[in-house]
Amino acid sequence: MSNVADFPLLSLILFTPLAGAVLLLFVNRQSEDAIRWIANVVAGIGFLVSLPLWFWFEPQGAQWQFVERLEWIPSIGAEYSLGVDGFSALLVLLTTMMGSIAILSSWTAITERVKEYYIFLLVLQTGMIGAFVSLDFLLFFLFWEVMLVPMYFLIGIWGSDRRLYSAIKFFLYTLVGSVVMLLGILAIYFEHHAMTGIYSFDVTRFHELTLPVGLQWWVFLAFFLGFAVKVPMFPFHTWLPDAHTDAPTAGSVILAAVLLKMGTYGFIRFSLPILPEATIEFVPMVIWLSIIGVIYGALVALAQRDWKRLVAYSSVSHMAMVMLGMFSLNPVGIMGSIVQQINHGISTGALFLIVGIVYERRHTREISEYGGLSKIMPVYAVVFLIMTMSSIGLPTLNGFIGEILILQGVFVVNKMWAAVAASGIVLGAAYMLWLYQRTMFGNVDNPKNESLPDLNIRELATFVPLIVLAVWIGLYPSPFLRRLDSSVMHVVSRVNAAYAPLNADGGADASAPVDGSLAGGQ
Amino acid sequence: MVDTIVIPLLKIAILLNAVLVAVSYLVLLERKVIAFVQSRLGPMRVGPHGVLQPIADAVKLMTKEDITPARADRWVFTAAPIMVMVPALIVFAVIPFGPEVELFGRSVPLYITDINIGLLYIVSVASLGVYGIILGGWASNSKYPLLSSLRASAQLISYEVAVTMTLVSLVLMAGTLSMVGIVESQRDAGLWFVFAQPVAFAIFFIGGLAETNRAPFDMPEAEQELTGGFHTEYSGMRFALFFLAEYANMIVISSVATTLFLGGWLRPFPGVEGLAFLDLIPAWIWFVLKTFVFLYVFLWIRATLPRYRYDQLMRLGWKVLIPIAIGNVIVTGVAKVLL
Amino acid sequence: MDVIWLIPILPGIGAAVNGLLGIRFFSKAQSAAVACGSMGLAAALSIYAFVQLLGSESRVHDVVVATWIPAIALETVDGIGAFAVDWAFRLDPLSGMMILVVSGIGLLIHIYSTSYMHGESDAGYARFFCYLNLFCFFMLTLVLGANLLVMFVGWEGVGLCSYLLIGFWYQKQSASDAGKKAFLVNRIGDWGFVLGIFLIFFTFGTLDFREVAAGAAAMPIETAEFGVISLICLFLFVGATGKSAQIPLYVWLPDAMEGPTPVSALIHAATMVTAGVYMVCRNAVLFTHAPMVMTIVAVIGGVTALMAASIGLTQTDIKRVLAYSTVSQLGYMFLATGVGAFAAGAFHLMTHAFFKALLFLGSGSVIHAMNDEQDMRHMGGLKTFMPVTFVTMLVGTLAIAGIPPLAGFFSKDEILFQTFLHNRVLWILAVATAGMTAFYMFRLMAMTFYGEYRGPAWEHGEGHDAGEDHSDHDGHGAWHGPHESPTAMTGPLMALAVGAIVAGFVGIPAALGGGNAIEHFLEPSFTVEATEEAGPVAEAAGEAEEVHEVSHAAELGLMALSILVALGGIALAHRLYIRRPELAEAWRARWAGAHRLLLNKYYVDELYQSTVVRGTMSGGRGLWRFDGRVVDGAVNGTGWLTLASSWCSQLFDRYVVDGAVNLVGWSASESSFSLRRIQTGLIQNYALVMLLGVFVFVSIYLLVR
Amino acid sequence: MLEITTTHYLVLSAALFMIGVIGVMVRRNIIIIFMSIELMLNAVNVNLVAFSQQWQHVVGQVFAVFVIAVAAAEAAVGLGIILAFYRNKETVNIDEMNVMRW
Amino acid sequence: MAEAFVFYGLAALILGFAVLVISTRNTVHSVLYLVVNFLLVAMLYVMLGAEFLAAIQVLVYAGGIVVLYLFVVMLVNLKRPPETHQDPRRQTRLGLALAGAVLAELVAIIVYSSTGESVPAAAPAEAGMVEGNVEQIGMLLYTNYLIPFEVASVLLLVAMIGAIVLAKREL
Repeated sequence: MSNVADFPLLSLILFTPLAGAVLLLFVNRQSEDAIRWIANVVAGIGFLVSLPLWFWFEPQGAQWQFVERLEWIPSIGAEYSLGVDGFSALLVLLTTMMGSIAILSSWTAITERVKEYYIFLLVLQTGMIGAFVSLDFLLFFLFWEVMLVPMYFLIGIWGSDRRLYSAIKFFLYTLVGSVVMLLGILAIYFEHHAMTGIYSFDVTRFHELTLPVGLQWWVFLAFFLGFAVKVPMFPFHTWLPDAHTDAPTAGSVILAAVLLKMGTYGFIRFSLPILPEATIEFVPMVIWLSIIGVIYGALVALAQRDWKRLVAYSSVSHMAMVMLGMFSLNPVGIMGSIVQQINHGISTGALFLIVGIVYERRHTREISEYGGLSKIMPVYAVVFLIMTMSSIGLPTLNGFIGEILILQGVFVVNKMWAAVAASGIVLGAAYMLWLYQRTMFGNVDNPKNESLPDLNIRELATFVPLIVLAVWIGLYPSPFLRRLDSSVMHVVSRVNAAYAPLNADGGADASAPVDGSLAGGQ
Repeated sequence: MVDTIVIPLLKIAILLNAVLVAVSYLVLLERKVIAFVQSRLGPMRVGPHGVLQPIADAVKLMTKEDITPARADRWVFTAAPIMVMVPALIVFAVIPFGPEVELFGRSVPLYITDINIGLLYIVSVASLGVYGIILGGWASNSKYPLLSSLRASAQLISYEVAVTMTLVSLVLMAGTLSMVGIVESQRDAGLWFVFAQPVAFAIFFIGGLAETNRAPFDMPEAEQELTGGFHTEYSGMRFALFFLAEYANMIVISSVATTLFLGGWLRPFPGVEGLAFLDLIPAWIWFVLKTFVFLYVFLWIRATLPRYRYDQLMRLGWKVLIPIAIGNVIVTGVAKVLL
Repeated sequence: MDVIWLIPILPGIGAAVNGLLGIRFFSKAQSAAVACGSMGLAAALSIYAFVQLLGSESRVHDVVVATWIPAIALETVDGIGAFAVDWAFRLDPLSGMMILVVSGIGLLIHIYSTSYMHGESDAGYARFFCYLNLFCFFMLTLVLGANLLVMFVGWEGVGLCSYLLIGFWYQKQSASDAGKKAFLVNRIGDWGFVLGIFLIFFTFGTLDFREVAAGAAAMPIETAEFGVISLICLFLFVGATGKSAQIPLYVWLPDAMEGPTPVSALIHAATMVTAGVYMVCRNAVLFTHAPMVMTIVAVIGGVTALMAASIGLTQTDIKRVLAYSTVSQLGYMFLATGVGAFAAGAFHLMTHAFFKALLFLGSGSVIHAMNDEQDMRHMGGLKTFMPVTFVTMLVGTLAIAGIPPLAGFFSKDEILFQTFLHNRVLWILAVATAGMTAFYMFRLMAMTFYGEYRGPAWEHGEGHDAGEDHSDHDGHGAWHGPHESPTAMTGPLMALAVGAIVAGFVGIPAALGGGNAIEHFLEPSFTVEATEEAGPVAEAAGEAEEVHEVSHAAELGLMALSILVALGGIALAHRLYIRRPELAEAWRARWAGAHRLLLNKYYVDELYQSTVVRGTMSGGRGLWRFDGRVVDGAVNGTGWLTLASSWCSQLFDRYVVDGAVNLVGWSASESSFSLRRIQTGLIQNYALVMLLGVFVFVSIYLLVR
Repeated sequence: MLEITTTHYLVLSAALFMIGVIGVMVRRNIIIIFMSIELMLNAVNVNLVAFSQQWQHVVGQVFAVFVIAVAAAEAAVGLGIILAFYRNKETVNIDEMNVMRW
Repeated sequence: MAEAFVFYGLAALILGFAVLVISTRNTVHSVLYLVVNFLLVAMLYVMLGAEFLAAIQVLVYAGGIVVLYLFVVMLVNLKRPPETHQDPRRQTRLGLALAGAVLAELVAIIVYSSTGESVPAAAPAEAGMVEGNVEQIGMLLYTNYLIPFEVASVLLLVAMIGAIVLAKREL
């Protein structure tokens, strides 16, 4: 990666959407089509420039790749330091892809304040990418907060029904979590200074830190609140259905596909490696909350009459599954957790797009308003079927890989947990199939549905990459899993002593000092 | 003492007389030219071919009753023609009619003075001419003159901007504000600036027409609209001053144009050795010739072109000439830096 | 033989072509050609592979196509292992037999469907074949899979196809309901299956069947305690009950008859539903190590067989009768595996595939002829209208009833015999079931083909007489009365009939002088090859052979008994439904309660509906309410509390803090009445003040300097 | 006294400035007031140029140039305001310009 | 000697015209006096060796700004004399007195401090800076004071736009 290292790829990826947003500022608000074109092209470019993350990333290479370090606020040791490992590289790719899909999907859906809408989406994009690539905790926090504002406006301005309520709920909820998280960050920051005498927010340094267990305990709780709200985990999930339901389609897609990953990303990147002892201590709590979340989300989804809300609750269930795998604290579970995050991004993102398409045509999300759409919109029905199957974890599609890894990972830790959690699979199939039946099957009872147009090329184009990815991950996940090896082993070696020796002789040098990234950069 | 006081005073005296005579005869020339253009003969009675007509006119004007309108602002009314005339005359202070010449055993420059901000001086002084017009119109306490004067001053100020801009590009070329310096730089370049700055020249010429209120921009004196223009209420000598000032201004513009664009006293194509025989003609003759050509064009245009409408005139000034002039400055600057 | 992975892929390609292109562009002939062609190739390839297998020394051939899940470290009971799964396919006797059955019967049913589904639109036609091909793809993956996860792929995939095909006529509420029910019930089974997989990996550190078997063989047989292998087997069996419609998860299968009849034949009779049996056979070594689970399997199988058969006695829907019959036969197979006779189970699986497919296709032919009428009470006397169907169905009926020398006789008898050796109670159940089977099957035949025609009247169109074979019948035009089906349908019927006759000959038991070839052929699939570790199994097999040796006579006796029972059933049916139909009415009246109980399928559906489904749904609704009121309520409550406290503090703010501020403001405004005179609005006054300031400063400067 | 020093210029400047101040203080015609302000600016320029002369450095003149630029801007905007005000109130009397008082 | 003579003459004229500017009733006359005042100041600049500034003074002040005043005076065609209304609260006399006092103080300060070591103004002829001070100003403006210069240009642009906006009846 020597020749690659000098090129500020991550900065380029990071600021491409922002540059697009700035560009949009100078476009006349009346020329909406021009705005749409620009936004789409920018998002497309954003995706294209992120592709090197896939091709130039070396699964066997250093832990942190594409590292960039610049001074930011030297007085407090904060740096503008970016870098990715396999995990964040995949999430960045997911972000850029879902971002461009979300923007593409908004072409006809958004007719008011088009300019602001796209600007917000692009700014949001930068915020999300930034959070994933930051290696500086403060920088991460900055981007973390940056995401909040555009999303707030996206929900609050372009949402439906109770959008203001939802927007404020979303905003306050996550803000409370992040404020507490900031306390946690500061606690580590000062403890790090007390231990090493260096003021730094460098995450890679924190990863090598052995904090006192008492402190870890509190910091874990602080982080837990911040991240669990974002995931969202069981008792903190209620913002999600509201926000999802009332957000515009693209907002829901981004929210589900990327924003929720912030929480899980936070856990894997920060909570687990920095606070290993506390993590181990909290495993039962998190696991049980996750299990409750899996079943609870599925059961509540079963009771929904609102299509989008149903998908939102399914999201709760799936994300709980992700958390479950993560806190199995073994490679398979964490790997599955990460894969499932990407899967969730793909399939739930697609499901929201699917809802958005009929919502745009009919302006209602009531499931009972639909029925028999298979007849009218066959292509749509096929897409929906594939994504339903992906969502419920049908083998050969992506969801299966994630679920099987997660459950296998959890199973070796505790059979009971796995057995209970696995019942979520049954319920997942139940609500999704029932939804599918109620909307797609049967006769066209509602005359309003009779003339719904099927997917047009643009809409189909938003789905094709998702379907391709779903099948790819389902059939041949190796490229993904290989990229995650070192990240996963790095995390596991911090939290699970059983795998430490495996690391030493393993090919992936996850346990190598993180400064290796610097060495690798030279 | 002789060098610092006597000679300059002498030069001033000669120049003033020359200019005034030239102005008088310019009036005759105008009548003649227009007459010829219109297939007439023009003044023929006074002297052979009317060559003494200017004197007759002068006598007439001086002997006419000098009327001051009732309720006019007497002082201003009186001062206005002077305020027009003076700037027109003092501009000549920096116009170089020729290089230093040996005269009676002394080296005498054929200009009154060469100050380092000569061009700026010309622009500054020219900008004062507007007062005479505006105040003359106002002091008459009559609506046509007032309107006319406002028109005239607006026109003047508008075109002044464009003209000044062309001068900027010229100064960029010459690298000096001194009039002599500008001529010399043309000599050194071996090229009249009219060839280097055709656009500037065109704008300067059009602006010059407008600044002197000459046809086709003689809006302030549009008889059909405003009777006689800002000097409607004037008569006698005060009118004569206005009248002469206009022609003096024509000469000013012509001589400035000559200096700036046509190489002043230089012969045509100063860089071409083969034309050196032209140097046989004295430098100041070259200058006068060129100026005369300009004056002729002024008259010619008056005889040929119809009058602009006022709004067209302003539009031409602001929306065409000024942007082009600015563009020209930019192009010149860029070229200057790059070449 | 390395191309066995092509066997599933071919129908997969067919499905893809039909799905991506066919639905939009293909005519019926084109989609049918693609589907049948791909299936034909797969069948040919299967035969080729099977022949090679027969000819080769080694009984096992593995093909690894690609890495699926690369190795990831994971702890097992033996320390850190590696969780890795390959796309691996395995051809061994068991899967060899299965691919023949699947691809062969699949092909026949494809051909049959080209005619049966002719009433569909072009798009629907292509969609149907797409699904059907996709099913074959997954089914072949299932049987060829070399490890549990690949098998699971097929397992779930066939579930999906089953869902899609049952709900093929999705406009029908009952059809889509049935599809969903099938999928969900299967999912419950899958829950057990995946847990079984996890536990297998945790226990053995691998998911490959043979390695698992080898690992299990090294462990003691858990006769005394319910150990880990027992748990594995129990989990796996839960999966099997789902897929193979055993108690308690059999309820989906009868409903699945909402699908098109070829689907019922292929998926819900011949292939998919037997996947559970296949899976148990695949893991035979595991199951032999868990005798307690074996018992459970046998009991469940036996009870299911009896229960389903008893329900079948009273059903009037022709396909439902067959469906319960299927459940019952599957119970037989589980009974066989439960008593350790894996080969017998597999054998019955094969023969059953033939005759049940035949029966279903025959019933399809009947339904087709009756213009989509399924109720047997509205049939009758069709023998004359459709002779080919009648004859072939009769063959199937005899086969399922266990009349020698038809296929069913050999396989069923083998099971009965093995059961008899193992457990007499179960044997009695099985025999009773056999009798019932014979009865309801002949009841079906009688109600359909004998007696008078009870169906609706038809129009005598010009040129079309009743019973005339007319292949242009497309379901859209006027119905011209029952008629024989076109060749595309009768052909497969006849082919299957031949199969139903001869399939049993591969397993003629020793008692009848045969070599029981199939049992020996399949043997390697049920044991581990490494001899030194195969001690217990080999011993068990040895014991079984000993028993064989001992009781040839008993076996023959049992055979005779079962034939008698079957004949009895047939005779009863003949008497009740052909000779004296009124007697059936009388009996029905006499045992009204029992009849109602059977007619309503023991109210199991209702039970599930009221407990599981309602429970789940009301649980969901309750939790939703909980979510909205309590969880979200807590959030909103927090919000409300914040608001309330902010209201309080606002009061404080208004009266105390703001009061103080207002005091200042008030005093300011009061004083301003006098002070405002300074604000004259005269600019010069302000300028004056400025000047004053200048004055003061200058003065200060002057004084201080 | 016959040698003209910077002090002379400064005094002149101060006097000119104060005349401007007086104009601002005394006159009610806002145009005159503006002109008085121009006088004051001029006084400042005289000051600057005088010091420029004293220190033999042209920076004072540079500043004077800036002052002139600002004066031009001020005149343009100020006179624009006067025109706008006149259009509405038909007066340029500063004593009548007091609507912003409240 | 001559210099002193010129200076005193100029100073007297400057102050005299300044007084006329603020004291004349007729606004147009006032403007005229202002022009004269500016021209005189320009001469003062010439005396001080600042020809460039003198030219600018004439060009911008006399030729531009004051013309603007004149225009406005003419546009503001008053039906009643501008100074009729007088607010009783204005403190004209106090203003005059204060102005006089400040002037006195300033003069005192200037004179007092100049008795010290103040450098006598060099005669323009001797000053080395006279020649080419246009170039010097240019250099300074375009190097050290480039940014103020640009800001000033922006200011002028803004003023221009502002004036147009204010003066135009409807945009």
